[in-house]
This record gives sequence, C-alpha cells and structure tokens, in this order.
Amino acid sequence: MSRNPLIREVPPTSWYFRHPLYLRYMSREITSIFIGAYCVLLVVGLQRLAAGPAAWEGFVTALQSPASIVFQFLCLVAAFYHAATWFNATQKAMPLQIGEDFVPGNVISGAHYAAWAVLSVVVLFFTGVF
Amino acid sequence: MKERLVQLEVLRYNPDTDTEARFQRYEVTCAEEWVVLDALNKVKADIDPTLNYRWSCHMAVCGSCGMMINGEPKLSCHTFLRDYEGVIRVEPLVHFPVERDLVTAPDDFMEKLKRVKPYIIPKEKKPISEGEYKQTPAQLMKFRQYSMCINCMLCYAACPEYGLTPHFIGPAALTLAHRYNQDSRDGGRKERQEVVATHEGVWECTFVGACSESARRTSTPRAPCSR
Amino acid sequence: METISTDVAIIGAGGAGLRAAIALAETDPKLRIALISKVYPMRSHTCSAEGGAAGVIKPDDSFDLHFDDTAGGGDWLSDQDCVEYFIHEAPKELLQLEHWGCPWNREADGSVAVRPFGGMKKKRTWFAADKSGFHILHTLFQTSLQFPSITRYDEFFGLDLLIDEGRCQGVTAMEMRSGELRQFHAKAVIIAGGGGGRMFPFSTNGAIKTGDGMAMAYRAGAPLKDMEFVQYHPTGLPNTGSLLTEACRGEGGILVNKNGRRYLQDYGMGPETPVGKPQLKTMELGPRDRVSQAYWHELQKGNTVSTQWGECVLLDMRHLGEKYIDERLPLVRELCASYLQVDIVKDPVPIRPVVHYMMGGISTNTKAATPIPGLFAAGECACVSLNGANRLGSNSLVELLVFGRRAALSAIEHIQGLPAANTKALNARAVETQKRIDGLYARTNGTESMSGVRKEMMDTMEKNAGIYRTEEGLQEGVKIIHDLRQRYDKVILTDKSKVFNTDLFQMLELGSMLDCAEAVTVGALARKESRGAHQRLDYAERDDNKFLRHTMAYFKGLEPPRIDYLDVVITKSPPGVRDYSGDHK
Amino acid sequence: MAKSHKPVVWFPFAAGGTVIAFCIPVIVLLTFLAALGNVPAGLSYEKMHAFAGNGLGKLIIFGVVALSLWSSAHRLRCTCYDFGIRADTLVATVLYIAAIVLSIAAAMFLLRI
Repeated sequence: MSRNPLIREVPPTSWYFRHPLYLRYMSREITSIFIGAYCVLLVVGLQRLAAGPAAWEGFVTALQSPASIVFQFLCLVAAFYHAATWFNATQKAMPLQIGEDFVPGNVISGAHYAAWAVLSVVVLFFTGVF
Repeated sequence: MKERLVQLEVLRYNPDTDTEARFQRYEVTCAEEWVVLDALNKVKADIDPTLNYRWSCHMAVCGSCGMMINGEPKLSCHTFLRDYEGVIRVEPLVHFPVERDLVTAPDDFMEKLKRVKPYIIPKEKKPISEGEYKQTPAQLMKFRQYSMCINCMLCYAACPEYGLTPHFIGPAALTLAHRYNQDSRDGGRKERQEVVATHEGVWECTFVGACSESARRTSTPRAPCSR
Repeated sequence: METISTDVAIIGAGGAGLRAAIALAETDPKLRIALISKVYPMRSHTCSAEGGAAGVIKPDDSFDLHFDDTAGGGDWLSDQDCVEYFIHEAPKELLQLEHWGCPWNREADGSVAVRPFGGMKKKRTWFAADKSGFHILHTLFQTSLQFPSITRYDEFFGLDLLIDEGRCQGVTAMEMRSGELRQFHAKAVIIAGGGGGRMFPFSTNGAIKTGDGMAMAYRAGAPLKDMEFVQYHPTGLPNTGSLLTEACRGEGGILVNKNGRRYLQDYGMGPETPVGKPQLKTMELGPRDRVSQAYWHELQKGNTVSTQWGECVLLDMRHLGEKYIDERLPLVRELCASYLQVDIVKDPVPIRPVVHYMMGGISTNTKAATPIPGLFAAGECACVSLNGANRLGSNSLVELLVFGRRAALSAIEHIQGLPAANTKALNARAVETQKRIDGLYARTNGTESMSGVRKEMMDTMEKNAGIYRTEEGLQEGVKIIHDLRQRYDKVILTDKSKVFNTDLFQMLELGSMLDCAEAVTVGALARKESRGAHQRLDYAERDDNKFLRHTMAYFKGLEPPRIDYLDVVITKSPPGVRDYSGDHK
Repeated sequence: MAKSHKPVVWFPFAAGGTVIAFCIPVIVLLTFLAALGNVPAGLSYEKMHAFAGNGLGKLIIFGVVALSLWSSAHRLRCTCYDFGIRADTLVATVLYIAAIVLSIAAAMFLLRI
C-alpha cells in the first residue's frame, strides 16, 4: 500500500506568526489580559467604596502612582482596541436584512460607533469632566 | 500579449519515495494575464509531468484547485500572476493531510459537511403536484449568500482554530447549516442545532475572521451569532 | 483485486449521476448504490452551467410550444417521442428541485421566476442568478447525503465495463489516491460521465470533461450516436474560453461587430429589435448554432474586432445598468472583470464562439437504456436524441434530471429477477483491465509525448471539425485522428508512481478523447449535409431524404468506427423551416 | 456527541464583549484622568456613594462588572489555548471560578453600600 499521507503539524505555540491576520487576532485576544485585570481593579474599588470615605480617598490616591498610570494607560489602549475590533466584527456576526437588501456592513459598524460615542459623552458629562 | 518568466517554488511530496516534503523550483514563460494554475499547467505539460494537483473549471466555481499561494489559501485558477512579483511559492492547503504534491485529502471536510444535515427537512411535506413552496425574494435573500459556498476548503485552511482544534466543525459546515436554517421551506433547525451546538460545533469559533477573508469571492462563512 | 458488490453502479456524480442515485434510493431504500466518480461530486462540471433550466410553468406557456422549440431548435433530428416525454417531466423535476431547496429566483409573489433564452418562444427558463448549474449540483449533492444506501466512491477513475453474457454487470475503477484497482459487481450500471468537449482546444468545458464515460461504453460495444454534432456557444471569453451565459443576451445584451452593427440581422435572425428589449426567438435570442455561425461569416468578411486574444465580436450589456447586472449576472461581471479586466457595466466585452456541448453520445432510448442490457446512460454523455442537431440553451440541465431519474427507474426494472452473476467470468474481465494498466506502467518503448499528442488532437479538431466543415478538411481530420490513435500506444508514461498519478489519469483521458474524436470526425465526414451544429460548406443544405437519420458509430478497435444509421422518430412535427425572424414576417 | 457547555459560557461572553466595548473605554478614561491627578467630580466619594447606593446604580455597576469579568475570563481561556497551553479544562475551571468569585464579591460590596 503506497498511500502515506503527510501530516503537516500546526505549531501550537507560534502559529500566529504565519499570517498578519492571525497576529491582529492575537493582539485583540491579548487585550483581554488588561481588561480582566482592570475588572479586578473595579472590584477592589467597590470594596474601598463600601469601606467608607477614607478608604475611597486612599484608593483614588493609590491610582496616581506611576505604576498605576502606566497600567491605566495600557488598559485604555486595550479597551479602545477591543471596542473597535468588536464593532467591526458585529457586522459579520449579525447581518441585518431589511426587505431584500442587507444593510451594508459599514452602516452597522457606523451605528455602533455613533452609539458608543454618545454613551461615552453622556457618561463624561454626568461625571463632570465637561 | 505580454510575456514574463515566472518562478514557481512548489511543494513536492511523493509517498512512494519521499519521507518528507521538499520544494522544487520551476521557471516557466507565462503570459502576463495568466493565473497561477495556467503556469502549473504549463509546467506539467512541458517540464514535469510528475507534478500533481487538482483542477477543472478554470472559472472559480468547481472548488478543485485550492492551494496555498505565498502562504495564503487561494483558488489557483483565480490567482493572477499580475498580482505577484518574484518567486511564487505554491503549497497544498494547510490543515489537511497531503496525499501527494498539491493534492490533499478532504475526508474530514466531507464528513463534516454531511454531519450538519445539509438538506431541506420540510416544515410540512407537500406533493410535487401542488407546485412550488412560495418564497418571496426577501426570504430568498435571507439564505442565498450562504448557499454560494463552493466547498473549496480555503476557509478551513485559513481558520487557525481548525488547525489547532481539528474536531472543530469549521466555517463551511456552519455556513451550510445556517443556510438551511434560514430557508423558509425548512423546519430542521432543531435537528441541526444538536450538531452545530456540540463541543465540536459553533462554540469553538473564536472569530478570527480569516475564513471570510479567504472566501471573499464566493460565499461568506460567518462566525456564529446568537440566532 | 478487491471486489465491491452492489446493486446499481453509477459512473459520474454530476447532475445526472446524483439524480439517478437519489431516484434509486427513494424508490427502493434497500438497494445498494455505488456512486463512482473521478472527482468529488461538487467538482462535477454541472456546477459551471450558468443560465438556467427550461420547464413549462407559467400560464402563458404550453407543452406544445416547448415541444416545437425543442424539435425545431434541434433541426428535426430530435426523436419526438423523447421530446414529448421530456417536456412533460421537465416541470416536475424542476419543482422537485425546488422542494429540495434549490434557490431559484422568485417573483414578488413568491412563485418561481423565469427568464428568456435563445430559441425559446416563451420565457420558461428557471434560474438561480447566473449560477443555476452550481445550485442544482449542490442541491442534489446535499440532498443525496441523507440517503444511507448511497455509497460514494469519490475519486475513483472508471476504467472498463464488465460485460458477460451480453449483459453489463459492473465496472472496474481505480482508487486514485492509492492507484489500486477495484471491481464493482453490479446488476445494472448507469453511465453519467458527461461530455468530451476537452478534445477541442477552446472550450467552456472543465478539465475533467474528457468523454471517459462515452469511451467506456463505446469500447464495450455500445454505439455512439450523432457524435458529429458539437455545439459552439456563441459567447465565450476569448482567452480562457469561460462561458458567458446565454442569459447575457436573454436579459438584453446585444452582439455587435467592429462597425457597431448588430450583425445577426444579416443572417436570417433579423430584422433588428430595439436595444434592451429582447424579443424571443429572434436576433440575439436566436439558437446557438445560428449565432455561432454568424460569427464565422463576420470573420470571413473582416468585420470582427482584432484583440490581443484574436478575432472577436462584442457583447454589449452596458444599457442594462449596474443594478440589474449585479442582480441577474453577477458571475458574468466578475468573470469579465478578473479574466479580461473589462467591466461590463462600462464597456462591451470581446467574445467569440467556444466549444460547449456535445449533442451526441452513448445511444439510448427514451428509457435511458443503451443497446447493451443492464447499461444505462444519462446526461451529456448520453444521446437520447432530445437535442437533435442543436441543443437549446437551458434544456440540458433539465435533461440530466429527467433522464437521470429515468435511468434509475429503468435500472430497477432491469434488475428484477436477474440470474446470479458469473463472478469468475467478471473477475477474468477485471484482470484484463489490470493488465492494461500494468502495461501502461511497464511501457518502455514510448516515443510520443502526451502533451504533444493531445495538442495535435485539439488543433485538428478545431481546424478540421469546427463550426464549418468541408470534405477535404474532414478527410484530413479523420486521417490525423486515426494516426494519433495509433501513436497513442507509444505515448510515454513519465510518472510511474501509484498515488494520485495525474500523469496516468491524463493518459487515460487522452485515450477516451481520441476514441470520441474519431467518432466525431468519421461521423461528420459521412454526413454530407448541413444541419444544426453540423455545417458543411460543400453541402450547405439540409438533406432530409438521406440524412433525417442518426449516425451510429460502432467501435472497431484501432480501426475507424463502423458507421450505421438509425431513423429519427417523427411523431407530429415534420421537418420544416427554422424561422428566427421573430414576429416581423 | 456530548452537548457542549459552551453556550452557557458563550452568551454571557457575547453580552460581556458588547458591554466591554461600549462601557469600559469611558470608565478607563475616567480612572486614567484620576490617575493623572485630574480626578473627575463624579469620582468623589459622595457622588460614587450616591450612585452605588441607588438600586438602579447597583444593578448597572453589577451588570457591567460581572459581564466584563465573565467575558474576560472566557477570552483569557481562548488566549491561553491559542498560546499553546493545552490544559484547557484546568484553565477554564480556574478562570471561570475566579470570575464567579469576583462577581459574588462585587455583589456583596454593593449590598454593603
């Protein structure tokens, strides 16, 4: 029997170098590390808030350490990157059909971006940033 | 017609004689407007009859000639030389066992297509004599784009999840299940869901999006959605 | 050699083969069905059909009109009992496909939509955009997956029929991925192997269309019928030969020469109709043979456009508008854009006629039965004599459904109460096939290159058996093809490996094509008249006295085939004048 | 074929992904401003306490925190797998339990406010 197919293994720890698209995907996945860590920080913040005004003030002061500033900055980048990739993906995950025609993908993403901007501005307004 | 000397670097593997794959370089004069398949055909006719690959329609509809071209899954009959410079590297589709040269074994793919029950499971049976099921153009559009898949398997080669998790049912089969689920004549969604929603099914998709990139020409496989 | 026992073996898993398999499985779930194909079913060439499938469904249409269009379109070489059966079955089969999920285009009210097509008096072509064949094939393939009694043998290359006691009782095939032979013992065999357009250099046909099924039956003693009738499709891409569907014209595209004249009016298809308002059965909606022949005359007159791909005429669809084109002809737009870099919305496309379809094939009767008991055939490889001397566009997708199913029903009838097979005798036949293949591997005295012989065959077919033929040219063609068949025995097999040896498959395919090509040329030389797709410059008229008959070619080994004739069945439509002058008379 | 438990995981994941996309950037922006020393007025103890003291406020905070935790846990799991860590069951167990524990903690803190 001459059949003897060749199995070309996928390298499990370095496959994402094979294609720029995969690298983009992995960079999106990596944002979850920062978002996850930031969520933990949020829970800690809640604990401080529950513990009283002094604890909360201490928490806010602690945020201003250099390490925290770097961390916050990275989280900010990760959060924006995640939001952008998420909105761009939605048009493919949930195509919207009206009558015979499909709503163009960029209209769907555009609507998401617009809603996102409005929500963000509202939050910033109510928190007194402007 | 403008001509050009094209260099192809083709992955060769013959199970009768080789223990591993190797690359072979061919130089062949091609017309500028040709596709990579034309170049391969010229190699086979004039230089090396032992080079093996599949092809048929030469119009990107039969799905036979999927290959990795410079690392991207492509239909070689629809990959134009004019878009390439330098050496063009041609390999068999990744994520499939290689039978020989550029010929892969699609057994797993075929089995997965079958598993999603890709046929109408009628809501209500009606005899032919009663004519057609009415279906408005809007109802048709709901699934038509998912019925365009030519089963060329490029999306499986593009999907890293399929490469890492071979039991993943994959983009084309999911798309096919979706195609029938969305058909107004069909009532088989529940039966299909049993397959699609298993371990191997839709939940393995991590939304890399490479499948859609690979298949822009035909159907658009899609990552799962809640519907 | 491994033996696989089955009830019915089907060779070819395109439209006809799949339809037959489903019909067998539905009619008798206990039957074991072996579906053997040299490609995976989705790769079959049915997928390249674009325009659609004809069946009477709308209230303004009638069976009589479909009958008249088909019989007249075929220049009265169609067997009319066959046409009668076909037109009545056609709508049923198309509805059956609708029930199986085929995404036919729809009217606003949800009923199926129909479009106009060449040579048809009414709009009766069902369509799924311009990928009708693709959708039919995939619908059939996917539907077939629900039947456990269908066992597929994908990528098995059919080799020889097993004939014993005058009955066909199986087939040998090579498992392509191992290079090993299998013998299938079957009570009945259905051949659905498609046509052999690849014997011509410039063809819409996929690489797999090499007439293997035809040649297999022919070598086993079944006659090939009407092989000289080879259809040129008027509108092919001048470089790749890819098909631009007749629907381009059905939807309103026009053909013009280099002077901008709609030249079809000069060849009995006028007077001119308004641009963008196609009228059925005239001008651009004339039949394929006439429209292709008009190109040839324009070429002689020097009215064609010189392009880098040779002499062309122009197909102009600009007036249809972008939206309509994207809705009805998206594939055509894409093909022109990528392979020619022409946007049909903005520019006319250069096109020329290209070999498309073989009206001839394995001789079958209305029951899809060949003269060999137990052997049935359907689809392009068969000549049931529906298409006569010229097939009308959109009849063939229906033909493979109607006669695919018919072949299945006939096979079931045939296998009732059959005596047990003489396994020993069948084995002996299979061993002969093995020897033939071993001989190819062992050949050391090869002197001929395969691509060389193939090229000579193709060039000869184009030059000597093309749109217009002459006595002299055909004599030369017959001689060269005959010569090539002798030389074929000296072709070198370079690749001696077992696994997926496409060098070997191409060699076998070349053999099939040469056998079929000889039947085409010899048949054409003998038919001293002009009818439909067979046009002789030296016998320009149709001759119903001598040639209202089917050509029957019988295989004679390395000698040219023996030619015989069979009367055409005429029931209600005597031969008349083919009139494509519309309502203008 | 075993039914996958993934749908249970996946739907909160999808919802969480959307919540993260819409809400987290602006929240991070607020704490980033605070980190830079420009503490927004809304982050004062009084304002925060008032917001979290309100029933609707509690619900919003809990929704955002819990869904984001869950979604991050699921994505981290996939990320681990994609980086070649094949002990998927262990990774999943640890991450999902962490997300659940933190969500419960968040709920308890909120109830104390």
